[in-house]
Amino acid sequence: MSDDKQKVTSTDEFIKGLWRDNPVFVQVLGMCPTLAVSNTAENALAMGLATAFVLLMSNILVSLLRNFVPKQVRIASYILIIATFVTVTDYAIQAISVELHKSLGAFISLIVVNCLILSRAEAFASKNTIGKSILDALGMGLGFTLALFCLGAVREILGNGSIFNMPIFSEGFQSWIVMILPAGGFFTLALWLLIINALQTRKAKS
Amino acid sequence: MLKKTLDISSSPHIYKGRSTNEIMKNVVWALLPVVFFSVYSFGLNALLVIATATFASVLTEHVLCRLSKKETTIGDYSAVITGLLLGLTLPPSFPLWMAFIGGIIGIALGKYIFGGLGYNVFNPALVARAVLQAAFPVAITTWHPAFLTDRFSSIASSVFTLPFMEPKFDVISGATPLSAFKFDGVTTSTAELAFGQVSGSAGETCAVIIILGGIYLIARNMMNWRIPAAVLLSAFVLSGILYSINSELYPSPWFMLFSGGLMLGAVFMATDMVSSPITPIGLWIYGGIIGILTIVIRVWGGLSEGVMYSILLANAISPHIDSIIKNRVYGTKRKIKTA
Amino acid sequence: MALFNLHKNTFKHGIHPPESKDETNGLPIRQFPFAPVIILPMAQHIGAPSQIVVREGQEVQRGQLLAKANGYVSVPMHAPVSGKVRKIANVPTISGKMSTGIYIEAFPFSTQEVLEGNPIDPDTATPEEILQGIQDAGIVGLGGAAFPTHVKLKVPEGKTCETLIINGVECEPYLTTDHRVMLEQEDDIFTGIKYLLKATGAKKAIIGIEANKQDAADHLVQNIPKGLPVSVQVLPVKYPQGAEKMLITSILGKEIPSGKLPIEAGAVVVNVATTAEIGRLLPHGRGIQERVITITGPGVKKKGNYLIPVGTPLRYVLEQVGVDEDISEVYMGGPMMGMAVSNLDISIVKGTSGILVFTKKDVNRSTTIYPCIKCGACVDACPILLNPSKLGILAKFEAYNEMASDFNLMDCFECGSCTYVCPSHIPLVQYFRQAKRIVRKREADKKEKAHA
Amino acid sequence: MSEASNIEMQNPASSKKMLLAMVSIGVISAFLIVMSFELTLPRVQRLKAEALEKAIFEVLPGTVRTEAFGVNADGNLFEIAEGDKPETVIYVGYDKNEKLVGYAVEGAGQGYADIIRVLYGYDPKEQKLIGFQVLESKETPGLGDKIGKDEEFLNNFKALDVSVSEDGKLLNKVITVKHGEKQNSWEIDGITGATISSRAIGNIIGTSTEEVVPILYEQSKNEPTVNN
Amino acid sequence: MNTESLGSIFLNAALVNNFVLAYFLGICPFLGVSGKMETATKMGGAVMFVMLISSMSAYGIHAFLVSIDAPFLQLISYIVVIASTVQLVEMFIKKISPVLFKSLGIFLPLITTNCAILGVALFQTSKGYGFLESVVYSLGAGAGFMLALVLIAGIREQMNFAEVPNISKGTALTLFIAGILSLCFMGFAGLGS
Repeated sequence: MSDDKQKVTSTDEFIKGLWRDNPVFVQVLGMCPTLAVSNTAENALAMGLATAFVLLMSNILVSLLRNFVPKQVRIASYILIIATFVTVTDYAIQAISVELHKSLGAFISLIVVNCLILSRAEAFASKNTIGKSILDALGMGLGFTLALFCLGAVREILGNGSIFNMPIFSEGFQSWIVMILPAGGFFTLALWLLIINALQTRKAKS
Repeated sequence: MLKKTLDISSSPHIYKGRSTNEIMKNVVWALLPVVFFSVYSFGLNALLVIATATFASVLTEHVLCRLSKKETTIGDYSAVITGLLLGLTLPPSFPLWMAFIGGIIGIALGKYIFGGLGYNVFNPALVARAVLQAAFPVAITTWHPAFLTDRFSSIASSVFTLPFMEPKFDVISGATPLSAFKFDGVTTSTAELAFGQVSGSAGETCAVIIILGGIYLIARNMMNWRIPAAVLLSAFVLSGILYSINSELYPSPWFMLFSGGLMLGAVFMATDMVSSPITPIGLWIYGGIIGILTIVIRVWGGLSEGVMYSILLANAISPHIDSIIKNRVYGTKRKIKTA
Repeated sequence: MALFNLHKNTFKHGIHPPESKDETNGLPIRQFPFAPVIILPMAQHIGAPSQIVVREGQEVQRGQLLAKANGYVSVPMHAPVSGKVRKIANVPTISGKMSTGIYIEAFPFSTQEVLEGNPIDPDTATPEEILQGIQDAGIVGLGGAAFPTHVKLKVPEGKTCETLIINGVECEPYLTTDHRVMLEQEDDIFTGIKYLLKATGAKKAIIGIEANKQDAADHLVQNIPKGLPVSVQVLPVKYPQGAEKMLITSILGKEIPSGKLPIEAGAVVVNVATTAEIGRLLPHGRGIQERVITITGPGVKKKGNYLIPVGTPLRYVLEQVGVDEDISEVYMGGPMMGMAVSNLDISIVKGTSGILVFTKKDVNRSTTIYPCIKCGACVDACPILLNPSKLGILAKFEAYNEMASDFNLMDCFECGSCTYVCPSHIPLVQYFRQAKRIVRKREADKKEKAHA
Repeated sequence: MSEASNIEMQNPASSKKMLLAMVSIGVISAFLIVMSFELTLPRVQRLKAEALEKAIFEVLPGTVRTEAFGVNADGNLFEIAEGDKPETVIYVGYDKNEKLVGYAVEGAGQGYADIIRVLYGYDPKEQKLIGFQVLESKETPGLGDKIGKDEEFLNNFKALDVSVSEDGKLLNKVITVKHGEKQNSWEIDGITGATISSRAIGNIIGTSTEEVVPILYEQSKNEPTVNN
Repeated sequence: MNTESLGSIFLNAALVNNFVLAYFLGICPFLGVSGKMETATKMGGAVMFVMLISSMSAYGIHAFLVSIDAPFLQLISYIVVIASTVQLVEMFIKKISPVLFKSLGIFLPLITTNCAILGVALFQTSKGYGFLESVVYSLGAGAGFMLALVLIAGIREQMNFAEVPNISKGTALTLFIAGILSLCFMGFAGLGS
């Protein structure tokens, strides 16, 4: 991964998560929430931002404490830190909107086991300064949000004929219910991967 | 003087002279009577739906071959079979645009991504139908009544629904024998079922014609008789046991055999060679799974029909069957592979 | 009863290719003329090539020893014709490799009398003497394998041979050599059996014959000499019943464990033509100089069963029988396991049981190979119950080790049944042949490494 | 903190530093969690209560104030004390004149995909159900989830007969029938294509009303005692 | 309020609402270790086992948290307990059966971040299951996880020997197969009622 490369500019730290090392499309991390709550654009966005928030906060804390925490207990302490911020987020979302909390369900709690966060904590924040860690978290978090939104938008548009609950087709549109079903989640992500694969092959050729 | 150069080839030098192409072609022949009956009972609607699904499949196959810069494989008839089978499993008044999408999905998702003919894990037609079922559950469960008097002169308005629009169904549907039984406890006589006097998917209604097609293929040794035998036998036995336990609650085994898509599935879909196991014992197990799952889903599940899901699940299990059930190789002890 | 037997007296699976034997099975064996030059490769059998004992320019008499056996798994070579050794040089063989060989210019007006050696009396000779005699006569399996017969007959210590099986199955389509031999050389066959029983210590001999040669079976049954423990068993027609393993299963109902020899089932299998040759040569101490070959196929004008001197060039043979203009393929052996000939300059060898000539329109091979659709036809055909479909797919992806370890590749004896039935026209046998070669090479390399 | 000690137990070889690190992280965590919990709690509770009230107002039109009661084993309502979690909760709705509008009852049962939770409003004077709402369901979108959206289906619950007989039992159990075949006022007209889900609703309401409605009917006769 | 029978809890968790194919839980191991049949079975077994243990512990923790009225500690204590159970199980197996440890060992740490495990704990709590129900629920979820993993592993093994087009190679194909399997499992809908 690019983490090991020397002299990476700070914009690079930020940009890489958005596209080149996109956590979902390229690293295939954090699949569970990606698929589970991307049935509407709104859910996807909320989930993405919640994850990004937890990622940011835990990256900050992990980076701050990186010289303080002994190696043997580092994973345990990361999990502890992440779980804390997830709980905080959980309550925050509940306080914002009960409806949203209901539709995201247990998947907010499950951010804890999102491999993306743990892997950033372990692979990046624990080795880098707080500034870099913040940039990394922002990039990865936004990349994750972007990917989720890509999925959620497609699924909502086809599956419900709307985007952010606003109908975008004329009356009588036949929604493709499969898209908001679990199978649709798998298919949509697979299709995005196909597109990215195709783009990359074309790039490699030229 | 004898010429100097000879062609060389590796043994054997003689061949049975049968081709995959020919087998596929014969499956199409065997399907044609089913198509004819479907058109006869459901009229122009069925004809349009089946033709659209077939056209879409063949077109997709051709386009995908072109895109991947290969020679087109539409000549091997497998896309035709996929399209026909898909069309036959759709309700006769199904909107054409949905049937068209089904054809695309069947070939693209059911076959192409796996590497084309020979590598598809699932029966492509059923993959397409499963996606359609999940995508358009209302349209795909709205059944058109059979033998309407104007079936050759008029076309249901739902058939020509504009693409991406929700269809409006003009006739309140005729229930299939299975849904009639499941939700209203009404049974249909076996004779009516066998001769297709009921409503249902375009090609599933007339059991007799399907069986005849199957017998033709089996007689020409182009289909493995064990699969339909195992499917029908296991379904019959399980539903027979249930019937003997409580004949009020459970329908007769004959009803189970002849209703819904079981016959069409057992004869034409479960027998898809690519997605079924290869050893005789494996085939019996595979067929048994389909038969039993079908009855389980019909009796205890939320759906009135389970053939499609049973076959797809059995397709998913079939690689395992093949890796566990192997022929005992000559001169060796049977290997029990504990996977 | 016949029907009952049909089901019992055979092996599992197998195929039924068209027999195509009608055109030649009624034609008696005829002597073939001597070619002006006979070319005799030294590598005609499995094992070490024979070691030449004559020099260029030397005159030889028919039946004279030309080359001696080079070790245990090897046989000597005798002059098929009286003539002069023109040169000793490399000669082409069917596999495409060159082998040392002897060119003999035949004396056109010689009587071609055959030289006699030390006769071996079947009644007094010891088993060892008989085996030695068989080796000295240069006898190899005439069914096609060309494996030195004396090696095969040697019963390993600790094993006993209960049954001697005489293979008169001739399951390959087109070939009628064994058929004619059984009809015309019954005395030689029975004499041969006498030698073989003695050599192997078997209590009885069973001649296995497929039902399409009922006349041969009847003929043999009528002529069994008194006191000779021989019986004839008629088997249903099925390819590849002539393979040792299949024949033993058909006759004895036993299977040979994978990788083992027929002796595991207490049996030794000898081809009927080989048996006849033993019975003809040993009483006179002669060496093998000629053999019966079926020359047939759609491209041949004078089809028939001919007694042809070993070493006769193929081109000469075809010129004598006359072939169509547009011949495209010539096979040595049967159509199922025989090899295609690339070069007409090769010669007839001891293992040649037939010569098939196909014209362009007879070769019904399809050029399009479809993907495997797992129809299972090959699985139902494979006589050793392999899964050629899976093996074929694995071969395509070069998973050779997996083929050998999980799917019994090495048990395949390349009978070609799978390829024959495959509707997708996948050249399965070719794949397997190659895979076997690679696996063997890998094994050998591994051994070498272990030794080093 | 229990977590900290838990981790510590598995690492018997851990030094003081590890312990210190874990404990301090634990303390930070505890602080953050408790703080956010305390901060959000009032708002969360208010939002939840509002959501529930909204639902109750919907199934009991005209209600402005509700009270929650539990049902005990004898079939009597009792006030829910702090920390009590009765099996069945009944919400009593009053209008602006403090007169009883009806009872809102929660029911639940297996649907097509998962458990469906519903709330229905019962009017004891009319002996009818007068409102219905799906609180929670995972029914198939576009199909099974019509139970919460389909106008025609929801109309069933505007006046669904749940009359109680002389002997204190429901006269007719509520049941879902096939679409278009509703004949009696206690039948629910099903949804085509969502047969299972609409039947599940019939079952949930049927079972729940059978149990609760007779009790509530009795209670409503001596309403003043309830309204304390 | 919960009237589900144990059998229907099991069926629902295993088939109808399969953790992988309907709830998207445990997708990471599902994608990661489903390439080979052998590893898939082992992973499945390990997950089933840990699921059962952590479900039981979660039941206990929940009861305890309710009694001390600290619901806000739920998530953090669940995850800590699961992480430590995994460690304990690892050490335990190492002592009891080195052979088993050798084959399962590498999977155990991975399980900590398997959302299916935490999912079982969270769902059983939110569904208000009792002890026995929780155990059955976790067994069902584990069996369902195993089933999905094994099914896809068999298919992926077969796909090693297929002419998969370049663009669908890798994760995309696995996801497509998962999608089709997810459709297949829709056939089970209603079985648990």
